[in-house]
Amino acid sequence: LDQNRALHARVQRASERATALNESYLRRIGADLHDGPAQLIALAALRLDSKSVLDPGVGSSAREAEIMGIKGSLDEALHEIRSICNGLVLPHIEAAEIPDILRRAVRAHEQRTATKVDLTLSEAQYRLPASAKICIYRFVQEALNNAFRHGGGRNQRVVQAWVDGCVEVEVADGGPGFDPASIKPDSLGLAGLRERIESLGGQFTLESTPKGTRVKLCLNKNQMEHA
Amino acid sequence: LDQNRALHARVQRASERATALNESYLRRIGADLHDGPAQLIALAALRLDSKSVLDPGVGSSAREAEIMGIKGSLDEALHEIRSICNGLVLPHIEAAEIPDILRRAVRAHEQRTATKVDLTLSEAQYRLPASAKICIYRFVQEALNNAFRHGGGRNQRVVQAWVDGCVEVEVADGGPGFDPASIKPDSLGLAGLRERIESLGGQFTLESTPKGTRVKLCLNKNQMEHA
Amino acid sequence: MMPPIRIAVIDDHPLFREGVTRSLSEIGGFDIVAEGSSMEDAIRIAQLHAPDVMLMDISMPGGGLEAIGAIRDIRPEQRIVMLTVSESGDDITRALNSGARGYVLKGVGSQALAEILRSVAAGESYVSPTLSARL
Ligand SMILES: Nc1ncnc2c1ncn2[C@@H]1O[C@H](COP(=O)(O)OP(=O)(O)OP(=O)(O)O)[C@@H](O)[C@H]1O
Ligand SMILES: Nc1ncnc2c1ncn2[C@@H]1O[C@H](COP(=O)(O)OP(=O)(O)OP(=O)(O)O)[C@@H](O)[C@H]1O
Ligand SMILES: [K+]
Ligand SMILES: [Mg+2]
Ligand SMILES: [Mg+2]
Ligand SMILES: [Mg+2]
Repeated sequence: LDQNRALHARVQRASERATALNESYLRRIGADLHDGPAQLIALAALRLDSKSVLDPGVGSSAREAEIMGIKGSLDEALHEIRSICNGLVLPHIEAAEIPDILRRAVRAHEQRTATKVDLTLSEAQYRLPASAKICIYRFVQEALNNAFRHGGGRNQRVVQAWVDGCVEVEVADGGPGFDPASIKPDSLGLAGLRERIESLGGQFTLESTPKGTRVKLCLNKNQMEHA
Repeated sequence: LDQNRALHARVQRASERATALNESYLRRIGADLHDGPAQLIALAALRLDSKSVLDPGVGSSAREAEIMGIKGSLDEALHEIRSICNGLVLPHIEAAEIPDILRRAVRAHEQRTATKVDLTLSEAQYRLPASAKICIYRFVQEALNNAFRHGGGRNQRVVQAWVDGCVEVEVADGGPGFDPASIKPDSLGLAGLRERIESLGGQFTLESTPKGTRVKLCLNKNQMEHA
Repeated sequence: MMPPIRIAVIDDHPLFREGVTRSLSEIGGFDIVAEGSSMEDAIRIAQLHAPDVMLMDISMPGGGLEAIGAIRDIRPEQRIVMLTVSESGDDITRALNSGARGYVLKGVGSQALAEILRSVAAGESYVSPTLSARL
């Protein structure tokens, strides 16, 4: 009974923290839109109304240069909007199986960063609810993201296994590692993964040494049967 | 024990559905960005490259008209980005008390829609965790949104009370009502609210007749003490 | 001929800031006396240069709204115009209550911006028409 109550309290707490993290994540998307595309569009709108664009007395090469500058701002705004969308929008993976989901996450990372990821998949196959699949995709996406941004993309690998009815996914790199005690409070990546995993009743583990970083997720398929 | 287990299962299920809804929500933000601002910017960039802007032979009034058209697209793109950000970014309400949170949500709606909302607050005051405050703000925001979009903004009201240690917030309108059985599967608003509320252990209720619609939230302050 | 209007531009987005200064220089009648990108810069510039009008962003390090009060403590007569993406009613109210003379939404064209700066320099106030309804 006590154990059950403790588990219940843990899941509930995780889901509360997840709400807060979600809001921080939305806030960050808003800030990204504000600081990037919005400023660039505002700049283009400002300059469109300028002498070098409108004044008939301005030479055509000066005008052309100005117009190209404005077009440059718009192209950059578009590029930023696209990359915000890419991070945001999960591919439709609800119907896919685990190996396929991992292949997709790995391939997207390889394409985006022009780096290599070593992927090892287990032979065994069990069904998982959609929420677990989403969790796994987001986990691999963010962990590889970190391996690239903070670990230099060195020796990136993803290993998946089934152990006692649990799916385990490990993401590792050969980067310089870090001290988990010194994570800044505005970092959302790892904290978000932990909440996501724990709110499904699973475990998140992290190990970092000067030789590299490993993060691991375990989800018990029987604990999530009804989703 | 059984009751505890059932409660645990319910919270867990709610948190799983919340994950899925969250992803749908992010997907929709992505789609909004893609279909709105991105198209408008692409259009502006395209027209910038056109003859009527660059050709020295074009008269200055034709050029001016073209430029004003382009500026119109950019203004609209900026406007859409602003409104996407507004829906996204929650004001900093973690430190605020319930009456103040409700006042803010109501005022934001009144300003955005140029309609009136009748607000009734209870005298009693208890503390709630940040996750509950966020939930309440989002609840009022979306329910008023619906009252305006689907209920014509008629007779909008928000009532807050404390009943047996639970905070109750009701949002109602005098619109035409609807049949809850016929909600389209791509609607996220009400489903998202239900998940949000249930994953905090609370209750969501909905009542709709041809005379109007009422949605209500109840959250027990003692069930959420540790957030 | 009128002496040029002395302007300072405070915005943490360097490209946008550069666009503003370039536009005003082209149009003529303005002298850009200083640029900055934070609340601290803004306070220092007000003290050092006493521009006729300060054109200032809201979301920048230290905060543009916070800067208004701090500047007016030093130079109560300083004219400040906010140029921002934010159309939130709270921001507008706070800006005007703290003593800003103008509130302009980014997206404004350079000719219109120049016109607004001239009228504020001449002692008038200005709020973007789409926003006046929110007050
Ligand atoms: N694979 C890694 N190698 C080295 N350092 C890492 C790695 N993963 C995380 N870190 C360190 O831990 C910090 C926190 O990571 P986290 O993913 O939470 O935030 P972030 O990547 O900085 O930002 P974001 O919120 O965008 O994810 C990082 O800033 C980095 O210093
Ligand atoms: N107050 C209301 N009055 C009348 N009909 C309503 C009201 N609230 C909801 N509905 C009906 O219920 C449907 C579902 O509402 P819901 O908020 O879930 O989705 P939505 O408002 O259509 O889209 P969104 O996902 O953007 O919220 C609406 O499409 C509408 O038909
Ligand atoms: K701004
Ligand atoms: Mg990260
Ligand atoms: Mg809705
Ligand atoms: Mg800024």
